[in-house]
Amino acid sequence: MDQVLTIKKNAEAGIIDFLKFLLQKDEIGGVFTLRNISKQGKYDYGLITDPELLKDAIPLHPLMPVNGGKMLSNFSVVDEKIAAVIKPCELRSFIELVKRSQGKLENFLLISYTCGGCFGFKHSVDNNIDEMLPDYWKVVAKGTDYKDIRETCKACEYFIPINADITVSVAGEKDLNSISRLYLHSEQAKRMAEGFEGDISDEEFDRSQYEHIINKRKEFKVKLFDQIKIKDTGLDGMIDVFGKCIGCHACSRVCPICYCILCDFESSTYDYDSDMMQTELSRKGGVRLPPDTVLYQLGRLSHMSFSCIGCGQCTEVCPADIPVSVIFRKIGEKVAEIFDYVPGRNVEEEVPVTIFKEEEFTSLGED
Amino acid sequence: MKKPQNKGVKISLKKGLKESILKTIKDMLHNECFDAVLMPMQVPAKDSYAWVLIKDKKILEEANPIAPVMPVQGAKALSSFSRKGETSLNIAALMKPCEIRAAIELSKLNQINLRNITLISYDCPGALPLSDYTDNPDNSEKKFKTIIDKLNFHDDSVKPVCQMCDEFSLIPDCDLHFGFSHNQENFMLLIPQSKRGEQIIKTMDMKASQDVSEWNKFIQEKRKKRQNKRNERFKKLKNMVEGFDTLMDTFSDCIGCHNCRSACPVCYCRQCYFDSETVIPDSDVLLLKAKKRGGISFPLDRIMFHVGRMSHMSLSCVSCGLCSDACPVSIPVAEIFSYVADNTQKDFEYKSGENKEESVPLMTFRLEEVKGIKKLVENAEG
Amino acid sequence: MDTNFTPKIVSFLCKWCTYSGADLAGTSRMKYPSTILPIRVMCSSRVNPAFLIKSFFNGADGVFIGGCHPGDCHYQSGNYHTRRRFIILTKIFETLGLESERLKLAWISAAEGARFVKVVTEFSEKIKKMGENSAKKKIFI
Amino acid sequence: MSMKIGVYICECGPNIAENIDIDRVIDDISNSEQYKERELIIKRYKLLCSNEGKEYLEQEIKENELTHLVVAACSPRDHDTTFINICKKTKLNPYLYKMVNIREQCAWIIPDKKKATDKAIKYIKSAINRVLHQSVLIEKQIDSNPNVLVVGGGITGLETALSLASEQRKVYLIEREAQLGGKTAHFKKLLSRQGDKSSIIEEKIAGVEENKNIEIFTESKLENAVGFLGNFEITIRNINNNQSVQERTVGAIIVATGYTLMSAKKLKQYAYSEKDNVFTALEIEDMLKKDGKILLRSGNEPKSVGLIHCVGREERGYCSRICCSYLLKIINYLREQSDKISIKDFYKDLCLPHKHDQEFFEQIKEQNVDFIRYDDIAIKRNHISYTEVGGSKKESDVDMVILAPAMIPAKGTEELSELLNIQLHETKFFQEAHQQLNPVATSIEGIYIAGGCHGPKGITESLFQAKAVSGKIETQLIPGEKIIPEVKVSEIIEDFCMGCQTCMDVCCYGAITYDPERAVCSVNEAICRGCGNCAGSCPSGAIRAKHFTADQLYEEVNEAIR
Repeated sequence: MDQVLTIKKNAEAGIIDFLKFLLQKDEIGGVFTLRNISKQGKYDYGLITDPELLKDAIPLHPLMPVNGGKMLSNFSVVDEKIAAVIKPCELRSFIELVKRSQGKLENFLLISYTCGGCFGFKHSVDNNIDEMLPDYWKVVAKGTDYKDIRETCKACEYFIPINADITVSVAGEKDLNSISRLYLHSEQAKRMAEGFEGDISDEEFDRSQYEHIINKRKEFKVKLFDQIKIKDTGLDGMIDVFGKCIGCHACSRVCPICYCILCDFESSTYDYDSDMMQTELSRKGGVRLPPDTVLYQLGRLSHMSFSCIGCGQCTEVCPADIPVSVIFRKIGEKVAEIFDYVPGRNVEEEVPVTIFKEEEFTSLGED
Repeated sequence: MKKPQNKGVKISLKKGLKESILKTIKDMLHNECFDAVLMPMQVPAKDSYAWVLIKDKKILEEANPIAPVMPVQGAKALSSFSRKGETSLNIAALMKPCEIRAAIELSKLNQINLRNITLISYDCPGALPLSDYTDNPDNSEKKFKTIIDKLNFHDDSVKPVCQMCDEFSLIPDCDLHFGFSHNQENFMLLIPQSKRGEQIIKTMDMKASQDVSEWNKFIQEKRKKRQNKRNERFKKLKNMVEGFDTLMDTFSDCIGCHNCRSACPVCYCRQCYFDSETVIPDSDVLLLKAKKRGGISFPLDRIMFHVGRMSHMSLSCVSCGLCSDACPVSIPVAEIFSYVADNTQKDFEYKSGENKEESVPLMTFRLEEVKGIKKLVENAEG
Repeated sequence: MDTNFTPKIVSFLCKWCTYSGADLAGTSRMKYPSTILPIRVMCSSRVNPAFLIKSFFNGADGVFIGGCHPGDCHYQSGNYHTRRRFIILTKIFETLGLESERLKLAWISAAEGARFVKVVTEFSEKIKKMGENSAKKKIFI
Repeated sequence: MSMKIGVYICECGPNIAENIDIDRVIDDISNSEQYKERELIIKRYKLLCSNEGKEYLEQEIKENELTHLVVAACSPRDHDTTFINICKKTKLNPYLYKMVNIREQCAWIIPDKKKATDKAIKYIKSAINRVLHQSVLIEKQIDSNPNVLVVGGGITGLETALSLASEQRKVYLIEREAQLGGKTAHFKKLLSRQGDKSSIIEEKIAGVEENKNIEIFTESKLENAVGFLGNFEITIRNINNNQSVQERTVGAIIVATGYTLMSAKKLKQYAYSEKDNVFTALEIEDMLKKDGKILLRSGNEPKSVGLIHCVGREERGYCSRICCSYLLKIINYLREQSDKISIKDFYKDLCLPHKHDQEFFEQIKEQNVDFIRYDDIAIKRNHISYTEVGGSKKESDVDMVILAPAMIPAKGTEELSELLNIQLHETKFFQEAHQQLNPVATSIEGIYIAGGCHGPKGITESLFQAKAVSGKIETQLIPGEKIIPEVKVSEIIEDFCMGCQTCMDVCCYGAITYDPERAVCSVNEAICRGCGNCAGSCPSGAIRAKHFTADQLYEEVNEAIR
């Protein structure tokens, strides 16, 4: 049975109080959260250890400068717990990373929230988020989508945290700016909350109340997926979409699933020598340089698509404005379906490529 | 340092600038001055450009000698196949001066083998920012056409770093250079800068008989104007980088994607030292670090990365501006690096990509430097 | 259909089963198209999906993997992993409308010389009907 | 040192020469653009595998100071080793050599000579390009310990120990019980037909006990075993006395832990209990051994006996293969005792796999035994209710019931499989490497299985397997000879390894270990078998499958699509 901890403050202030309490009580060694930094209207992820500095924390801020889940994998072993406030998709990324031994769950008290979606980089660059915030929160409280949030967010049906120790009720929470509702799922969360003034009562977190949001998001997702017309034209479609790729591989560097220190497709194995280039040249009459633009995308898809949690960072960073995220998510879902795998659903669920069943795809290869 | 030749070939401009260049290149390919040529070409979706090594003349028709954008640095394209040693084909590359210079730098760093490569440059009005182009290709094409037609070297729609670039014309160590100038409207110049260049002129049986001083004057004016712009811009930049708090402010949006370095032509490393395990601290260290200051920010060591990168490549920086194009959060990386490079290169009396013979003052980096920086950064962040 | 088009088929053959099966086909003087260029690997599981992708994009008209029947892998379970990787890759190809039919996986034991001939002949014919892999001519790939 | 490649094309008598225009091959390759900057020698020879051929090749390598060698001939399965040996003789590292199979997979399968020749050219070129990217591998010899450990002192273990023990090879024999002999020691007679004395087991036990090259550890268990073929460090612990721990080194381990009978108590429908006159076959054997007769718990002779086959067969999901014949044996005992006893034999299917069984069955049928084929059956004390196949429900009262429960793996089997890291079959018996091709080997080189622990079987088959294992070890573990571990193994380039352990998940030999300190994986080359699965699974490209590296394979790919 979950417990709900209600604090009579706005959602954000409530969490900060709670975090402060945990820090002072030495339940945790630090807090990983979004925070304000020196310059006005600038934010980043920070690990805060001094309770006083929590004043800068903005845990619910609708922005994802980097995928927090990816950042959490920086902590291999720590002797003190760290409370991390991250978005549901970041949490799912982290679960996927844990499966690949790129992070340790036991290091953290994982706090997440029903997410109303976040803004793209464009807005943080234009520095106009603050003025949009009031409206944003109104809309989120209503449980609808704010017009300027990322498309990937509008298409995200996983905005309810999975595997969190604590879920903060945000999207669809009408008393957003008067009440802060923290659902304590795990034992460690309940234990840590002991002694915190604020009323705690037993109440199961009710996912069903979000059905309508989920359905809306799904509808939008389908629309978004349909925009990607690659399938109809195959190779040419790929070239149409990825033709402008400049091969900077930023998508893989910000991707929370791409954990490799050096991408295989950047390794010397894939370098061309002039002999190979000559073969290509004489066959085509002309070759694009650097080569293997589309090959890289295919390769990355084959490595991680089934684990894509659709955080949208790849689209955000793409200098050529390629809708990478939509494509990867669309294909990822198709692949994951085969193994009825949902990335970030359950840490026990093994990555499809690491296991097999003897009695599967038995007709394959026998014809 | 080699002086520009004082005679060049007179090439008629009746068909227009781009077309005439294309025709000249086509004839050279036809006369087997080289087996293939590297040129920009619009991608099928018509929403950007890519480098294409062209052998087939039909395909050459599609190429655009003076592309409005530079999504990938030409030098990177060259090194993608000539890094493993000299090419069995004779290849020509028609590139912007900054790309030629990058190519020369990379050849010093053994990332390009120039032995069978002919470098052809032209007077560059600059390139449009990549995002502007991808936002609206048609508009950008129009915009850029007027720039070319007017031979406008001071248009403010081109990348900021281009607006203040004073190396936009002939690079002494290229093989051939196309010179444009208003004072000589009906023709352009093809200036041979090397034995190979002269050989090509010979094979084409052209005559380098046209005096270049007129054109030179024209270019010098433009260069002056650009230099002024450069100096005033540098004043501003000074205030953006001096002192670590300023630096941190400037880079406050940085998300640590290191895309600036992966777009950079002279950051040739397969894996950046600042991405390697060596610089990633253990988590207990992290927590201690955080406790010392009350907090630390993620991704880690962003300033260290930028300063570190300067220490590695600023001497070879050619101010092509690709880093700015590649930056997802629009930090003026290119200008900042250009400013720093200007200073470091002055210190060594070195100009990146000017001279094939002189080697890069620092081809290897010393760990002490980086340690030093690390310490500085730590203080700065504390 | 271009009748004088001879497909180029990259084939990774597991040393223990399919390669031996191919040998058997030879020793029993069976005939099959010369389009197959065998590449011997210790186990089909050595074939990293990237090999298939690269072969495909560099213009192979077909890519073939031959391994031991499930359960007979010389290395216990290698081919089960091959199977999963292959499924994932073909799914990606299908979703992107790339010609996944150009990728082929077949289990052929050392005793199945005839089966080897049947499989590669059919595959080769199919590829011939499909015609050249268009990737071969694409500049911007 | 500059590279010098030698390419030698074998005519293989007419086999290759007739179907491939070798001169054109030579011509094409020696004039090929690709190699114009290479030092390349290419020649033909009538039969390279002949003695003259070998000498010729040897000379060529020496005289031309070749650094790389390509032999285009038959299948590597025929003559790879032949040419590897030549390389070794001439000090040319055998991993800078490649064989091209232009006979089986070219000359013999392509009727059109032109096409065959074209393919041969492609094929040889791909080999040349590959060999240029191959790198030197050094085979290292390691000492191997000829001694063996036998786990289980049943008839299989004893047989194995006896056939392996010699002056050069010590055998360590572990037995959980106080006595050797295992299940067999319980039997009055071994075979279903008459005549044989069970004494052969006593003989074997005596033989083992007398043999000074066999060291016996009774009431002991295998505590730990680490290592690989030729070198396992083992720890043996006495079950009753935790203090006494012995350590030995062996080159191989034979698991012969045998079987036990499924507890009849687990199956309600037979209402088995020590109080009632319901017995398992094994109890009867003991009874016979003790007082030579089959008696009720009261001590009286039974008047009517019901024997029940296939007890637990459905639950376990397999036939135990020997029950039928030993029940027939017991019927035979009963008849010897008296011809008055009414005997009912309830069977589901009769399994009489051996050539003598049928004959014996015919004899028994003559002795007024009533064979009933049942669909299902239930017992209460001495009351049997059953339905005959195709028949109706029936009842029957007997004063003794004898059950033939299914054979199941001996207790501790699972524990042992974890300790030795060898798989179990879904039946929980040990899993063999290959049912037909390699029935006594396991997934771990140097660890073998034999007898009942491998699956239900009789004494005969157990002895077969004992012999098979001994044979394998005699050839794999020759006293005084060093062993050369596989060098075409995987290696992990730590700088690029992220320690995600995908490779560990796919490796079925446990050859890969994870170092949590440095958060990277590494390969134990002594255990790795070089299948390359790990390299196929690594997303970071951090794993090199030696001699099958991506670069080497891509060289072949590129030629294939050139």
